[in-house]
Amino acid sequence: MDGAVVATGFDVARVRQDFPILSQTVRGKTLVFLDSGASAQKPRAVIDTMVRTMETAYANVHRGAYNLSEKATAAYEAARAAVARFLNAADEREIVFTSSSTAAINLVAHSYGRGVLKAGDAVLISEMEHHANLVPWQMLRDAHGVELRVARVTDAGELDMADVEAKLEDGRVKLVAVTHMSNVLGTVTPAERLATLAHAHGAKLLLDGSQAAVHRRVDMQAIGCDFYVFTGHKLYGPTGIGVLWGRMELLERMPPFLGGGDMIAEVSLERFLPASVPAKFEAGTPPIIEAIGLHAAIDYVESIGMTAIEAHERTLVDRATTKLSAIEGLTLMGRAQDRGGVFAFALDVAHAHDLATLLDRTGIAVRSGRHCAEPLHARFNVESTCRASFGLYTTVEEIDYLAEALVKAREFFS
Amino acid sequence: MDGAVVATGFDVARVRQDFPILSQTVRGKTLVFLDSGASAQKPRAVIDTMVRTMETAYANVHRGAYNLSEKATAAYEAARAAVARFLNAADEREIVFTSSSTAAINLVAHSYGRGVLKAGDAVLISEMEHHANLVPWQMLRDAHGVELRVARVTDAGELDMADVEAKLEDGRVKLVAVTHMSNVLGTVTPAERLATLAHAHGAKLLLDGSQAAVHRRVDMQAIGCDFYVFTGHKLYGPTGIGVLWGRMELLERMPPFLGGGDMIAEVSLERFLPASVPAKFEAGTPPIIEAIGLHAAIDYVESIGMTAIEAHERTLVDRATTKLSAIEGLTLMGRAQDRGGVFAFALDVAHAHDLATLLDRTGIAVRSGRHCAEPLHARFNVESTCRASFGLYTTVEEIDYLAEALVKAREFFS
Amino acid sequence: MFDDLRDLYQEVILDHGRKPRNFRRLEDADRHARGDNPMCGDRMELWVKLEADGRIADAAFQGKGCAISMASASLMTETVRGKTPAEAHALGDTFRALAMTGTCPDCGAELADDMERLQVLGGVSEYPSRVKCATLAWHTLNNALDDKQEAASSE
Amino acid sequence: MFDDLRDLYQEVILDHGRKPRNFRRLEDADRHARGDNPMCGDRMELWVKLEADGRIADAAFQGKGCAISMASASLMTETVRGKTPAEAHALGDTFRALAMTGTCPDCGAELADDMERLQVLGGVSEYPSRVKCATLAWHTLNNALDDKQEAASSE
Ligand SMILES: Cc1ncc(COP(=O)(O)O)c(C=O)c1O
Ligand SMILES: Cc1ncc(COP(=O)(O)O)c(C=O)c1O
Repeated sequence: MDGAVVATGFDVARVRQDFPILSQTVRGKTLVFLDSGASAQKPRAVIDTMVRTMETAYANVHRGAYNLSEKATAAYEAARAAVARFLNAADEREIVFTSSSTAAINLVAHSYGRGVLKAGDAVLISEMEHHANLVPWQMLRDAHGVELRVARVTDAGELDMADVEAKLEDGRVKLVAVTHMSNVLGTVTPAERLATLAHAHGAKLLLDGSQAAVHRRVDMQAIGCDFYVFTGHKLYGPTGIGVLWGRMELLERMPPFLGGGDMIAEVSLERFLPASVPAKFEAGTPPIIEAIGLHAAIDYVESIGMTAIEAHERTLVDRATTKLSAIEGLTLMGRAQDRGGVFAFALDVAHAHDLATLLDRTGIAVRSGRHCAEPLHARFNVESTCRASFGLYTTVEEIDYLAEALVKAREFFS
Repeated sequence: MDGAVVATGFDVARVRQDFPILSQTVRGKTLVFLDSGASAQKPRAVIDTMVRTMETAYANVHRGAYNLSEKATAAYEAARAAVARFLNAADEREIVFTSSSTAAINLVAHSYGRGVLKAGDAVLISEMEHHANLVPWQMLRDAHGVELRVARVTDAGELDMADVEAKLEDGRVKLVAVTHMSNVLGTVTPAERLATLAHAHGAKLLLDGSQAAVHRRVDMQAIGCDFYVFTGHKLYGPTGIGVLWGRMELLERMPPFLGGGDMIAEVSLERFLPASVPAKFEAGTPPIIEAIGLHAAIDYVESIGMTAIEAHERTLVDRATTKLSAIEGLTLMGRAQDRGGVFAFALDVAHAHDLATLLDRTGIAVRSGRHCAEPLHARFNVESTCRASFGLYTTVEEIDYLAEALVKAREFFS
Repeated sequence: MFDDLRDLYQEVILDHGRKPRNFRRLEDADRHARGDNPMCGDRMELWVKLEADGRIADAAFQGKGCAISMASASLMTETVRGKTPAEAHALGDTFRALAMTGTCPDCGAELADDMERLQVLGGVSEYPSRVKCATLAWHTLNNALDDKQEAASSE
Repeated sequence: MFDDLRDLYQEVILDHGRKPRNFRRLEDADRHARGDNPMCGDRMELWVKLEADGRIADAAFQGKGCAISMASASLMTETVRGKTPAEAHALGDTFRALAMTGTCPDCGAELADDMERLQVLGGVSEYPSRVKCATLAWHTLNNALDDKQEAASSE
């Protein structure tokens, strides 16, 4: 199961050594971790940075006129700057730290949704959204009288752009909120085209980059969207940290979401005056250690290089497509042209949970169920699937091993 | 600055060895960390637990039918059980993990506030609230037409119980939300009496235990309140994790707050059905590593024993009261009977920020400003204060050193 | 590759999973309940017919889910026939203990025969995330016997 | 105990902090601005009177805050008198660089005299959280000269 130097010039064997957990065994078998799409493992650089912070430079941030707090504040704000560079944001202040992608989308749904959108306006999502980019808009619809429209997904698992356009036609859609990469189908959506289309119809565009930001270089200037969210734990960073990027002029127009310390400029018992962006959206003690850990994760990813990561992943995707397609009785969900390293599949003779348990016995960790995308499973008429998703430490050999195990599993259950 | 075995039988010197950061020097001086009220330092046990989790047992929780995810899920749920024991909650499911106290109070303000309270109902807070327990209620008032009442604080810095009672009189107050311990005055409020009083007038009681839970044993059965919140980073745990405890029957009646993965039982494009408590309130990937770290913090605190911690703190409070009261030109804010280790003060000849900078030069870390309690400073007619707050690693010698430094600082600025 | 998985997926389970017994609707049932583990997607409906003296005359179910949940429901419907509701509750408690711990210290002589049949599901205790698949049927039975309206769940 | 703090709190600063110069309202001011660092609570109001040719005839302020912010405003009002707005802006930029880095590489000969007087505040660079106290007055001056209505802030 050791990785080899693959054609891309990316030394996956060396990369694997950066991740302590990968040397674990599971019930006596080498761990083959194929659930990075749910949450990625953490490189030593991230772990060490968090430890160093807690051991040498920890205090609450902002307002502290003493050395440790100044150090912690500088590190926290350096993390913001690192995220801004990572996304190529125009201004660091456009980076708002939240606790997850879910929290970031809810922030927009509450603040932009209730504060800027009006009853009668519409929000357009798609059939392939993660629940995090579905339920907040259902709540907004129910609480605020905003219409919720859902763009179709084609049989190949791509966003139906003709349907998107048709649903934008009447100009009532004021916000398009879609995934940049499906966590089930692997589909990467055409971000730039979506931005152009949305803007042409008077709508803003929010992209859920929870998956995409891990697999691609994402550039706010190039894409031209208006909001972008991602989550730290899928990008090899800690849990408890997420990011909302928004255009300055939008963030400035939005009312605060959560109330508390640090988000106010002035407060009396009668009223409060919100602080400026981004403080306005960061109520209370932020995830300090986690933001600093995310900074280390971004540095780590960039030290390898997004281009190398993308190329490595293309190799994995090609191999997985070939190998999995060849397995009798296995149905792959989604076969988009532009896709990342996420494969959901069903086996004719076994329920997804039974299959996952079986694979676990061989050391392979895959997720089973509906992957927080129940409507998408309904769309494809599938009760549940197993999902293998890749990280930058995933090897071609692991994919071969998965394919082999699936063939054997089919024999086992037949 | 080394701690000695104090009268309580609590070996503070040994305790200090558990905190790697305490051996730091600041500009060549030994660190005297007196800002634990803003955020506490982390013992090695917490740091090691987080590292071990990331190195050996990390994966996303719930839904994962494979070994690592089962391990992570078990550890995450064990953290919930530990918090339930720590608070003596009747049922583990009453423990909701959030990202902070601030997030927990906002959850109640949104979900209970908009979902259960009606326009015309009133919420009663006090003049000594942290902004986290003020601004969310102002937002609720403005958005939902709930009246916001504010109970007075006496000149001694205690909650004016007669005023509380008067404001409950007409029966329109449906929720009392007050601090269990002031982060500025150190005042501990009479929790049991508040519960009895609130209930007698048909109101529920939320206690903001962000400070109190660190200094006292807090027992949900004994207090009889309805909601309790605290935050991990002040309890020697990681940032990014907070706790809401609520009575089962209330949590069950409350609508969800944030939408996303894991908080739904069923979802179609048309509608969603919330999951049961506590999943209903934990949308998205939770702060997994942080919850597990909080568990280690609770174990650590309990290994020392809340009784010993309380006794040690009483020694510190007595010493600080004596020493600080003796300093010419120094005004202490608050002199409540029942108080914890938080002291806010102003020096006649120096602005709080200048004083904090001066103290920093001697290695002493204190906070300066209004400590997220602007209305309280207005109430006491003070522009800003310095605040020294103690942790279980604070020593009597550190307090003496602070007093000495304050005397010298006064000379310096005079 | 999967040899050591035979402890969980014994032939009996695969067989009951593929061809569950008593997989039908009982039109003249006295009791009825639904079971639902939304997170894993296991779902079932259970019908029970009672004798005049309150004993279980017949039990049948329909539903969909993994092999474990189907096999467990199938074995349960076979095992509870002829039992009083109290006996069925007790058996369910013992089965849950088995599913969670893998051992059955409480298995007194009076439960020995039944538990022997159910023992094939004991391997599930090694797979914490799957325990709830095995116990859903028994939670559903409790709700049916207690005439509870809400759907049972073992999550 | 605080000997090495004399680099920050030099006697000049303590003196200006205690008795700020030009601490008054200018009734016939041509320009006016507010400065506000809400997080630290430093707050000031600044008035500027201009000559016919646009040079600064007089500058005065009122406000409250820490010694650093008061001393900086006091020193500023003394230093900018007689300067054109462009010169005042340039001086402010240089001062901000000094406050942030502690050094003043750009201090050309034409700024040398003024910067020498302001140099006493250079020690603030070692205290990142206090830099904004030192620069608030200069942000406020910019706003006054540019006739901006919103309150200036250096946070
Ligand atoms: C009394 C009190 N309430 C609430 C909070 C908010 O806690 P957090 O910032 O962790 O949300 C604090 C601390 O900042 C506090 O002292
Ligand atoms: C596409 C997508 N969106 C949103 C999320 C939610 O991320 P989080 O759970 O970290 O909030 C996920 C992952 O769970 C995802 O894959």
